[in-house]
Amino acid sequence: MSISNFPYLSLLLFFPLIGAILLAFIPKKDTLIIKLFTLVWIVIEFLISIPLYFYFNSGTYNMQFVENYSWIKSLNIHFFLGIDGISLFLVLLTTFLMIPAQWSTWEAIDKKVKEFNIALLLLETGMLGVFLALDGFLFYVFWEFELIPMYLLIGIWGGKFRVYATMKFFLYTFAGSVLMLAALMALYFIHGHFTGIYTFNLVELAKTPLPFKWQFWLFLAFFLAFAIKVPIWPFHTWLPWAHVEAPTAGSVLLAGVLLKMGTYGFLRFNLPMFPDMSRLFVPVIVIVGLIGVYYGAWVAMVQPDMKKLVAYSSVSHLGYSMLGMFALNRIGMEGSILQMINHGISTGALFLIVGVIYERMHTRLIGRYSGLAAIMPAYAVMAGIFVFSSIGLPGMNGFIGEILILVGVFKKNIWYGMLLAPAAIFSATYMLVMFRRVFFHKPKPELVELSKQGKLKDLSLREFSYFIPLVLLVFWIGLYPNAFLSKMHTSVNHLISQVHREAPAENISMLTGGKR
Amino acid sequence: MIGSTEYIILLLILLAIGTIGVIIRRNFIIILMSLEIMLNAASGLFVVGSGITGNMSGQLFFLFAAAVAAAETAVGLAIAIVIYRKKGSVETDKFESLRR
Amino acid sequence: MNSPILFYLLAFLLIGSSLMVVLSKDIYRASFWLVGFFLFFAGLLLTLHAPFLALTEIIVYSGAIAVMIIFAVMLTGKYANFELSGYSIAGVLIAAIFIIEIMLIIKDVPEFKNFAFAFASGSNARAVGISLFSGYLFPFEITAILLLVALFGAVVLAKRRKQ
Amino acid sequence: MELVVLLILIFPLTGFLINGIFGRWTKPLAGVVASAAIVSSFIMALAVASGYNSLPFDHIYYSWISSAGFSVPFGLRIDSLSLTMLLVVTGVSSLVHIYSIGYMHNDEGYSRYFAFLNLFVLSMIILILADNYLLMFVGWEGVGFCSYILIGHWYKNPAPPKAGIKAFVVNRIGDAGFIIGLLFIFTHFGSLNYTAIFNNTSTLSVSLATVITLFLFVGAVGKSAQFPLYVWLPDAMEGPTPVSALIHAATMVTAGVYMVARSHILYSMSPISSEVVASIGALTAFFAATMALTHTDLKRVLAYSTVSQLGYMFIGVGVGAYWAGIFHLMTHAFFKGLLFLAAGSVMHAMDGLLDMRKMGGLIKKMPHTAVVFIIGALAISGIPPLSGFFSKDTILAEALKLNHPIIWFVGVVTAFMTAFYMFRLIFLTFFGKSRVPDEYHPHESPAVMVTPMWILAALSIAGGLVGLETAHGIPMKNFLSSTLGFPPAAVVETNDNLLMIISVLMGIGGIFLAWLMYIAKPSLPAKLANSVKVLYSGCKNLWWVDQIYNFLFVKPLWWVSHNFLWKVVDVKLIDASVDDVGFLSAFTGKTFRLLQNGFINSYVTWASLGVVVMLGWVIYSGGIR
Repeated sequence: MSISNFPYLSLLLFFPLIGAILLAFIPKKDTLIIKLFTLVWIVIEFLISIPLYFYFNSGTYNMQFVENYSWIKSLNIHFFLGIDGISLFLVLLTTFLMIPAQWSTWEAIDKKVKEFNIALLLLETGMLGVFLALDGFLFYVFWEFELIPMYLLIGIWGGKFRVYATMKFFLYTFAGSVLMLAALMALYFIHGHFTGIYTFNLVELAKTPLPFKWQFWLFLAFFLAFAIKVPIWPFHTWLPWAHVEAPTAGSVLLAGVLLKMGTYGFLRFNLPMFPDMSRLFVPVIVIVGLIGVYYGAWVAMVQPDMKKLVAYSSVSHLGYSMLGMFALNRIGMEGSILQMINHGISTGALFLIVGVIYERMHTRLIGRYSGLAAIMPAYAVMAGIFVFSSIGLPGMNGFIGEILILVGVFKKNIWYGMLLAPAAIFSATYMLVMFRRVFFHKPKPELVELSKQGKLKDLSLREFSYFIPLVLLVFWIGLYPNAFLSKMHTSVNHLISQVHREAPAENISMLTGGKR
Repeated sequence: MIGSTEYIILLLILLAIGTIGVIIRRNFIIILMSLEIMLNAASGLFVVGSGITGNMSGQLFFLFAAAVAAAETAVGLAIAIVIYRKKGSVETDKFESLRR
Repeated sequence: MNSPILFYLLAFLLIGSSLMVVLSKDIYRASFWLVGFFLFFAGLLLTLHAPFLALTEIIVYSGAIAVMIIFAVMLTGKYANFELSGYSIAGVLIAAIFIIEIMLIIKDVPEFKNFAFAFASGSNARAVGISLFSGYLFPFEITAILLLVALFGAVVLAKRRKQ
Repeated sequence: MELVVLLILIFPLTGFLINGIFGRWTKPLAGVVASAAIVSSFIMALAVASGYNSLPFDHIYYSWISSAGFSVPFGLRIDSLSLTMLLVVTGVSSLVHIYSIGYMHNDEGYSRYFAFLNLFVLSMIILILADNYLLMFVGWEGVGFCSYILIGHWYKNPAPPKAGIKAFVVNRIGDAGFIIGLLFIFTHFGSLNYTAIFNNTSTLSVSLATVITLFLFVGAVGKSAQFPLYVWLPDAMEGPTPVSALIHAATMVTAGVYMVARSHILYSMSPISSEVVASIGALTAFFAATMALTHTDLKRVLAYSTVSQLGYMFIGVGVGAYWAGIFHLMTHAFFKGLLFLAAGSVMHAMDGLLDMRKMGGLIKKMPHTAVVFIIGALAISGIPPLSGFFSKDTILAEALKLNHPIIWFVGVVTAFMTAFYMFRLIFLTFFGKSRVPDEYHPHESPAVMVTPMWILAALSIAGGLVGLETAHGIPMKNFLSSTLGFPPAAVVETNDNLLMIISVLMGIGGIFLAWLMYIAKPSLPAKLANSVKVLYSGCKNLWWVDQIYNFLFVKPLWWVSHNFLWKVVDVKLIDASVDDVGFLSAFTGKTFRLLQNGFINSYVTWASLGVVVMLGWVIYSGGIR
């Protein structure tokens, strides 16, 4: 590639960090310059990430734009960056979602604006680091690094119970990632013991599957760490809290990107490195995933608080993504990755929608609203688009992901597919019921007189402008998904071939009693 | 003939008595005294040890222990005096400001 | 020198004096018993053929430490009190179990009937001096500093503030 | 040719975009723009129809989804079946659009209404012209979405949005079944394309075919409001009447019939599922007719009659006479659309009143609507020479010929009931003494509403001729069988004109009974009602189906998820256990803090306790040796 020797990814990675440092020099009080500077910086970051898409060679599955400098020689840890079909779109999603996230908080955040924006930029570096790092240790460093700004975002600028929520979020995820650290170390030594190469290099580690016994424990440890992050059903209770208390930008990024790290972790660690276990654990994960899908939908149906509703819908959507992933076939996998991107866009947008009225009315309770369509028609249309995109209306992005996952799961096992298909009914119910309660019926008297006082204005130009790119993306994926799918094919094929490898014969399969 | 076991048993009994002294008595000075007994018993064991192994370091250790005991008692008593001056008594249950 | 009678006598005296220190109502009497204890302990060291140590014991313990304690006793008022702390039952119990455990353990410790008192031949002081200044010179220096620090500490602590 | 076909799609799309985005500014013209879009699309359809001998036309415009092994192109296909549907859909919708200009005249959601009406027609056309099942599904859900929006058009009052959600969710239940059928097809055939599937059905076992067709039929039941999932159609009457006319009479609800007809090869391969289709059709026809007997709301009666007529179509398609089903679909689109538009004009005149008990003798005030209404009623009751007679009679004849006597009998009885409730409606609203409360002053609707009605009336009359027995077979039958294939030979020997006489008699009998009860002796219905008390109240309360569904499904699901799933499982079990872990560490911290109580004695006690315990452990583990 023409720009192969140019340290492209590290520029992409550290550009926000530089922004954060420069931001420190701007005086605290002129907030407009701070906001403007951050926005411009984020937009430049997005522009930097766009060539990634065009220069990406979808022919080969191995890593591209690779940068590999040795970092800690003694432990053979490298500063190893690279992307492939799987992480390409997650990186683009991150840089893309940062723009509406930051732009939506121009009015919302008034206290400590400078620190807020610095935290946002640090968060961006952390997130990008997780998706770009190909060295286990570096992955872990960025995995922890992005927790801190998120902790601050929720903790300082959050809602009433922010301290409880952020503490819970931080400790819960931290417990998972500590487990992951232990597993990483174990992996490092076991892999070294069996193959003589002591390395954290993910590509290297994925080459030789470990004996069965070790695979079991390592898979379990990584599974737990990522299950908390995804979140998979039993480990999800931190999500509604974190979302309810997070500021809009925090929610958008939390739902849009942070949750994808969990699923991405599965794609980088669990599936390629522990193939036998991934195949063995499919029924377990399918059951948990199905519970997650239905549980998320049903519980979302009864939530009084809009953000909690959308949070539980994320549990449901990511349950879909997990099912697609563990169908262990190419269609399901591509559906799962596309579902991650769709979820990032539609749920991120839904949080922006909730943010808009939260800014005006300072309440998220559905009961307090009614008949907004009459008062804010443009807002109602925008909300409608994203509600229907998250339901999976054909012609929009949600549908493509769902169909691919359904086909993948169905190919894997007819019964799983048949159990999954009716879930779309419930995902429609809770969204439409919320939509009706908030937007239809006569507006409440207090809303009417609020709009008379000019408090309930329709979408301002600023707000309108950060929704437009999201709407375009929703319809672009809906009508022409091949722009995204074509880039994934080779990487997904490689991953699938990795998952279906047999572990070396000498490991007597502990669990299946040697019935291999 | 007196073997090493009798010595060890004696010294350990003394150690036990010293411990009882520290635990039971409420008076800080008495605690210091019983502490001295314990220290003495312990260093005695060293001497017996050096007797068994024939290596001189045991006895030397007795000397060092003695020096440390002296230093420790000095500081202990200084504290006792300061507490007495502040609290008016040397009872251990009086000074429990650490509780809160 | 190490006839059994002497040993048992000293043992009895030692246990007696230490019990008196621990259980006496009056601090005064306790401090005197403590001095006695140190002296009997010096005797015990003699039976262990360690005359130099016995002398150091007399000088350091009964000479310096006991005197200090008596000073402290006088400074802190000498009313007699014999209250047991809240943990007395626990203390006695623990000591009893401790002693039983020693008995159980001690039976497998090898019996050294004839103490090979290698240094019984030459003078104990000489042997101590040689090894002190050859192998243990460094600890010796450190102990000196320790004593100095303790000295300053005690003085600074006990000095009467001017408020 | 490709461009022409694409234009059929592009016109409604542009209509939608213009009205949708620039709605506020194009308010007065919205109706005209929308109707122009649909009419031009109709003209394009005619252009395609003119060159119909070059059918079937199949063209792939771009590859929509091409994931590994699952490639779905955006391809359109026109053959005789989709051409008929296309003409019916675009024709009727253009008439409805023109009618709506008048009907929705001073509605403040004017441009939004026309935008989504155009989008609806677009999705319907996609559904019809799709050349693979997934694209059909796109149209399938798109139509559901538009019906949700259009039913909930007057979102200010509470009922329409609820009805909209009910429609969308019930459709979604059907769609779930449809998707599963679709997945079965894909896993077996490796592609969703019609031609690919229908060319190698030999590999398909009968049992798999039955499974596929049954699941697809679940989708059809959801969409075409058949027995278990019909509850949403009567509620859908909350929407504006032209919407009901277009969506809930002519186009959307017929999608299920079209789908079954389109996959006729699969259905003919599995006798069980066609039996299921026919019997569900018959059951729904009869059941819905009973509910229409006693209803007093003008539009609801028509809604139940639609459900019942759809039952007829499914009988036709179920017994194997696919062309008869489609033929009835076409004629039904004409006369039912007409009836709804007429009902709309009555409603428009009585500004929103629908209760028949407050009407009567309107013929004097609304002659056109009345006459047109009567024509529609005659057509639906199957009185020759109108279209209803031909299509319904053929279905019944085919049913009997293909040895489904019970279904034939149910069909005949339902025909009698249809005639009865239709003319009950006419006598109550248009004849007899006027019970109109004085504040209403009904007047004839404007020309822009009446003309489309007259056109539809003409079609209702002439529509049947296509099904007339001519020298070389029935033109409609030959035309459709190029795609649907000829129905199997008759199994049971019947003589056709006897059948004709029976069905005509049924029609006239129904009319006479209605005349007897509502004009001659108005007291008769009351007497009859309390003589068969239970049956009457059953019909009156629509057999409590809605209440049963609510009681069995909606309420428990809501209760379970609220009290159990959320409050108990989520909050108490999982969340609480996470907090307990936090509390645990806090608790242990608290207890050990108590140890630091400042007493030296306690410290030493604990320390020596430690020594004792360690010694004990040494002893326990075998002493020093």
